[in-house]
Amino acid sequence: MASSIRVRAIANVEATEVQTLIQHPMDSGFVRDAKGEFIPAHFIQQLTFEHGGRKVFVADWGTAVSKDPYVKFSFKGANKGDDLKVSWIDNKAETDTATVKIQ
Amino acid sequence: MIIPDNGFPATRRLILRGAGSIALAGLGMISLSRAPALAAANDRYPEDAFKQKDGKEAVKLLYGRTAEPSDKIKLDAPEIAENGAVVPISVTTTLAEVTSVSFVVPENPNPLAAYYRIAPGTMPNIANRLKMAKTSNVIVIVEADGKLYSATKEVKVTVGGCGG
Amino acid sequence: MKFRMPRSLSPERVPASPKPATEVSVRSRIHFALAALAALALSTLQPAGAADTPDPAADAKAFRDYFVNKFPNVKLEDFVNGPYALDGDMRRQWEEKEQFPPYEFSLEMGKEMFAKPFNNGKRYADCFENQGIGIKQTYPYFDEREGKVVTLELALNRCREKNGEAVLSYVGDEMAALTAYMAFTSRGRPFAIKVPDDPRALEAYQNGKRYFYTRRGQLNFSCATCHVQNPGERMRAEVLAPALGILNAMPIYRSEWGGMGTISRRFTTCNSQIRGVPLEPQAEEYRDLEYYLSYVSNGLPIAGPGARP
Amino acid sequence: MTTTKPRAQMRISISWPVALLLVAGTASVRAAGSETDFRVAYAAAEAADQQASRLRNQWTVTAAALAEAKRAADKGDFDRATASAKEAEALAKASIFQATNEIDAWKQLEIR
Repeated sequence: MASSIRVRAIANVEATEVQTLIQHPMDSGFVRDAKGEFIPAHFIQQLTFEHGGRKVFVADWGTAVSKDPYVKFSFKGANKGDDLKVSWIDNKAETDTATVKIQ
Repeated sequence: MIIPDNGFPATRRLILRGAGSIALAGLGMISLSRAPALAAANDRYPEDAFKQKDGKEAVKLLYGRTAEPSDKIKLDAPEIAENGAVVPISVTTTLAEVTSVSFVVPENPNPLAAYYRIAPGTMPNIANRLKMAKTSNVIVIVEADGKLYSATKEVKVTVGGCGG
Repeated sequence: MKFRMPRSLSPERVPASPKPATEVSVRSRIHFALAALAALALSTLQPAGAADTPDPAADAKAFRDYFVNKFPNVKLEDFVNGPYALDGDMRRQWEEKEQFPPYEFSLEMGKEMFAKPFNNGKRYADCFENQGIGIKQTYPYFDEREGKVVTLELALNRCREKNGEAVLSYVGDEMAALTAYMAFTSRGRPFAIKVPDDPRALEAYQNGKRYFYTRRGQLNFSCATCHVQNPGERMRAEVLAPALGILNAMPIYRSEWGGMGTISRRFTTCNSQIRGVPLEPQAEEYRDLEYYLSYVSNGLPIAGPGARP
Repeated sequence: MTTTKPRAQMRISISWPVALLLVAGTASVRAAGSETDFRVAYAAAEAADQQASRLRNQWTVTAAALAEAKRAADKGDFDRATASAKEAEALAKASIFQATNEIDAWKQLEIR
């Protein structure tokens, strides 16, 4: 299976800009299916970005984050070629991790 | 697509729909305490805050205090969401020593949408995409130097985001 | 003279599940009455149209001129961006999303599907000119042997059948992903649809045009009602797209669908929104409609896959 | 191009008969309560819907009214079943009229 995580991390002069898109249904638990039953909540709860063994950004999400969630942030202190580790865990304890090179 | 009311009585809805400052005034008295906020102390997922059905209760659970409006926060959100399922919302701030940023949508069944922990060296500029069940204020809360600040903007939603 | 659609007339979103019949029944009566009243209020008697010999080149020019005159501030190639060409607030939301577009996953899936050999070892590439790369702008085309219009979706399924594979649903995610990838390889290339000198081709073109302008469904809307007469107007939250360039960004990721949809999916859902029973996907009418709409957008660049509300 | 105003810019036009038919469909139908009445009404509605199908112009609301008629009949509520069937027939006939009328009327909307 292809990774659920897409990351673009680009080192600029002052900071590294990180954009992430994750393939995930982010079911809120408030939507009914074709049979009228509620689709159980299924959503990413925590998304963590690590650089050099340090957590630079941690996203805690509820059910109101859109399907295939996206987040963008910037951080200082990284260089082109460094590794950036991205991992998530959802409310069903499913997880995924990807490590990308900063460009 | 049916969104249950989740116990939002009309009166409270009216209150929450008020202008940002009013809504935030409702969040309680401004605390002068500089103690670190509750949830920021560790990486534990603040499940209780996310499960809250009331925006101000969620903020209380998350931070143990309330926020004051700040013009040093720039909250960028559309006037009219093209679709409530995907509403691009971003924030930048000139406040120093930011340790967390959270987004609250009071009219959603679970108002707390996202809570971001900002490590030293990480910039308080965040963009994300949120679901909005209906027209609502979007409140961003920035925790900086132990204090809470906020900015608010109303986003009109005519095609709801199917929950969340 | 602008016709603003009364709220009550705006086509329903297609419900994810069939509504309970009682609700449909009550609602239908209400809408019915409103549609009738609106129709009465707006009715005028007009003589029937003029000459009947189709002239595709003249049509395309008139079509383009109409939209260019209606929206003098929109650049011609920007019409392919649909509502985003017409509404600034929506355009900003779209531009933000395009930074990391939601169709990325579908596009990637399409690329993998396209490259993966069939059980017999052949590939999609073997069915198409130039290995299927950069050819979307030539679809649909009129097949003079068959005497019919062939769309890309149809050609993809024929390719599968020829190689012993089961056909894909025309309204499903896989077909959307495949066409997304193929459109992506054609991005920026102008639509180059031909109507060959063949009376059958001209007839197919004319049938597509007729379908486009024919009112149908309980709401008594034609495609043109929304996309010629009212582009840029809001219908509920949506800003209606102009018909010029409307297929250039196909397939599209719609936030409303939470996923990618083909041209077939768009046509059939448009029909149900105006309370008409959709035809089967890739019915001759739909193929002809795609042919007509693509032809009159000749010269405008392929922009698919696209993102829409 | 400069001399003629594109037709599509003109007001939405619809012929009076279509409008009247649309109105006619809203009239409530007083139905007699027998199963025979229902069967007659249902058969007529189905036939009209089939004709609309041949004209490639069925309406979703016709199908919904037919389904509602069937459901009511299954419950033995033939008053309601007959009324729904008659509504379905009126809707189907309106769709037939629409399709027939549009054979020429569509040209009025064309951009020229």
